[in-house]
Amino acid sequence: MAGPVFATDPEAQVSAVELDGLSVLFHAPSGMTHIVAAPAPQILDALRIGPADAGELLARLRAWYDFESDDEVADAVDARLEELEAAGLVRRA
Amino acid sequence: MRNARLLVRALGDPASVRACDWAGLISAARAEQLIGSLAFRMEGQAVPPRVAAIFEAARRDSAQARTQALWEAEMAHRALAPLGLPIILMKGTAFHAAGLDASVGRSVGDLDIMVPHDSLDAVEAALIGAGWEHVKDAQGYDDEYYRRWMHELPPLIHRTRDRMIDVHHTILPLTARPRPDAQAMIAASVELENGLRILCPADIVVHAAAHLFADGNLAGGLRNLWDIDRLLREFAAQPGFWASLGECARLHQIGPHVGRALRLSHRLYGTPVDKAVAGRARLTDLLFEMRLLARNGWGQEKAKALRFAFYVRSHWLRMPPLMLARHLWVKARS
Amino acid sequence: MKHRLSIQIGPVAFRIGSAWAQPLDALARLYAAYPEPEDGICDFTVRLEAEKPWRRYFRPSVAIRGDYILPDAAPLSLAHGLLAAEMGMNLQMALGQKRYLLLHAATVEKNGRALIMTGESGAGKSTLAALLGERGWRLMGDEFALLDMDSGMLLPFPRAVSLKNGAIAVMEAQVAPGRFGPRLEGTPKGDIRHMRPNRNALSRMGEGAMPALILFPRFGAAQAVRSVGAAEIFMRLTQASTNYVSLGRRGFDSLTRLIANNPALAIDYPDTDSAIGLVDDFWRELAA
Amino acid sequence: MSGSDHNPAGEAIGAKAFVPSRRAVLVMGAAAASTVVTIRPALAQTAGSIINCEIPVPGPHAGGNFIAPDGNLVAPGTPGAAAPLSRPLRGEEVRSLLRSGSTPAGVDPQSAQAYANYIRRLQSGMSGFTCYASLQMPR
Repeated sequence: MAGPVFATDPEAQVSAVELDGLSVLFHAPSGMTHIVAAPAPQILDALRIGPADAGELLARLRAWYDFESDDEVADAVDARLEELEAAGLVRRA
Repeated sequence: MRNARLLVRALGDPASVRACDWAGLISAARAEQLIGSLAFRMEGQAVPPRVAAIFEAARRDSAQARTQALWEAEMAHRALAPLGLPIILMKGTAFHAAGLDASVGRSVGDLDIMVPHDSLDAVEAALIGAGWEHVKDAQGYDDEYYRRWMHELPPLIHRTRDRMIDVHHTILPLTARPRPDAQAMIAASVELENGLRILCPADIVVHAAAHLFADGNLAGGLRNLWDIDRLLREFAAQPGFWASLGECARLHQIGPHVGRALRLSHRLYGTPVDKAVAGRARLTDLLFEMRLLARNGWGQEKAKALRFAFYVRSHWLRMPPLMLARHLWVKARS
Repeated sequence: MKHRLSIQIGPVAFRIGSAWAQPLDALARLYAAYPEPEDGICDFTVRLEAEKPWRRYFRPSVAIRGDYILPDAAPLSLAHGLLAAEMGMNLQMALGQKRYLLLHAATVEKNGRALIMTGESGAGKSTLAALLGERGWRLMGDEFALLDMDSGMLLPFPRAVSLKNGAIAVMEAQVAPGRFGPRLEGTPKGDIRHMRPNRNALSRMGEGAMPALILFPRFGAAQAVRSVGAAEIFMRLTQASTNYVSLGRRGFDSLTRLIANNPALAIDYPDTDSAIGLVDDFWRELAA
Repeated sequence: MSGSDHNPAGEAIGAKAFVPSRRAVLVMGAAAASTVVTIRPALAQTAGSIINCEIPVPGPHAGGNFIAPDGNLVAPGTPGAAAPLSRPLRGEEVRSLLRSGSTPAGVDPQSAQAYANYIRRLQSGMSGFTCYASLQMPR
């Protein structure tokens, strides 16, 4: 069953500065600053290809990365999307 | 000259302000939450360098305030979109979302929206699901009072963004004498590009007048009246606006308040207004003017007795006498 | 208002109005060497007024108000009126300052470069800055650092140093009595005595400096130095800034630039002499 | 914030198109971990310099009510609940109570926890909220 489809803002709307392996994001639409850790920046990049549901998002990430362990990866993606949605960095398409 | 008068003159006719009590003007503008509006009005005028820097910072600050207000609306939209309801932005957020002249430099506190009365429960549940929470313990007299008599839900605040939302279902408390037709307002509302809605121009003015003269104690009234000036000047360019304003004012039983708003806006800000809608000047207009200008150049409130009289009036307008007595009794005991 | 006073501190001018003469008399003595705003115009207004009309005479209590106010503020006794005036000015800066990125930090300058010291109150940055200010450094400010977002330069804000409890005796041993305000006992923050910065600090209050080093001092532990990761510095500085969030992208750009261009260290120090030794060592290394 | 200090694909952020130079290992984190921290307005560090504030426990709207261990208001005399404080707590007392659990003078430790939880539940519009907000560290 296909879950909700998520989208994110274009790159021009989000300034990112790398500090110590963390990303500091200035999100222009909200005027807010977020400090995010992996895999949040990678998820945002993957969603910039176009809106996707959690399954499609995971497939895009798999194409780019190996995962440390495959256990509960799907749950982790859901949890990350929920956080990013609450912060306003991704939205339901 | 009282500095509130100086502030009013500067807003209405920025070129007329030369050498003046700048510190007093700035303090009065900050106290009345008009510093952003003043800063934009005075843009391009020759002012001393420090004043220019203060105005420049105020203009930047209101750009940020605008971003925040629109973002709050966007987040509420995201939370409520699945319900498929008309969501009507009100007051400052509506001005910003529609890019009205009244939004220039306008500060925004809470997010105000209006939804159909029968959808209140669903809206409240959806907002709570998206991170808003009740401000006070949702128990006891305050909550009961709100749900029974007010024109809005008890205020909600967002858990992480610390911003409040007021969800209205009409524009005045149900205890007030005028009974506006909320359904007609929703039906006449206008959709914006992003799917959110605002009231139609005449209803925006009706709501602003009701809010200023039928609901509150006139605190912050200079700012609300400045909104009305900007709205009237912009909408007057639309054919048939004055006639439709008169009609809407009658329909929503706000006629006298709309008339008062037009007359005072004209008196203070020189707004060109339609004589028929404005009605004849009343002696009490002068009292309202005095109350609106009760602020000195140190930002202090003046005319305490007059302020108190308008405070009592605000309760009188909202409640029938017996109910007012019960309300004050419960408040006094708590 | 009945009594009034205007003071220029660095780039910021205040006017303070008061219902009583005493707080402004004390303020005028403490700020005797400060200029009045040249143009007679002030950035911020502070009001010291009676909480209720009758409290002007009966058990007088000073409510701190002004252009920007916080509800829930409790009044101070008239005997602490000088502290009320100071808090009133700080309050305007914390809530109303939007021209500069404001950091809750002490800054000192030497050879044109500035050292930023920040940390929670009680970390000792104020005392450290005051001491450095008497030992060859220029005190730029003990409380607020103003970062100019266009140039990246720090601007001085050399208000009177607020010495608390044990720090009072430390400075009394080194500085001429004429530079101190009255000792205020039993304030909500303990005993307080204000100290006017020296002539060098005041005569150069219009002169900014580029930052060179960020320190997070902590008083009380055995001497230790550790480097601080850039993300942690960012987080700490946003929490030390009262206006970062409201400055939007300009705040983000200038803060990330400050962090990219400056090393940062956390230091623990058991006593002020060892802290001053550490600071001087760092400075020599940076210059080398 | 999660402990993932290393972000192997970090260099890709800001690139025009996403082209990983090598296959990196992505740590997804546990479902319960948090990877987003939002910067919130801060007054906490300056609180002592800008405000002399007090928090009534409970506020005037709930005068007489007791405070349950979780901070909720309950009827006077409820067993296990703390009686209202006769004096408001000063800002510095609240700060050390919330940060280190140190008990204000004349308050027993168990009641102090109830008061601390009451203060944590304060919201905008309630008496004491701005004081709390000015003392509060970021959530």
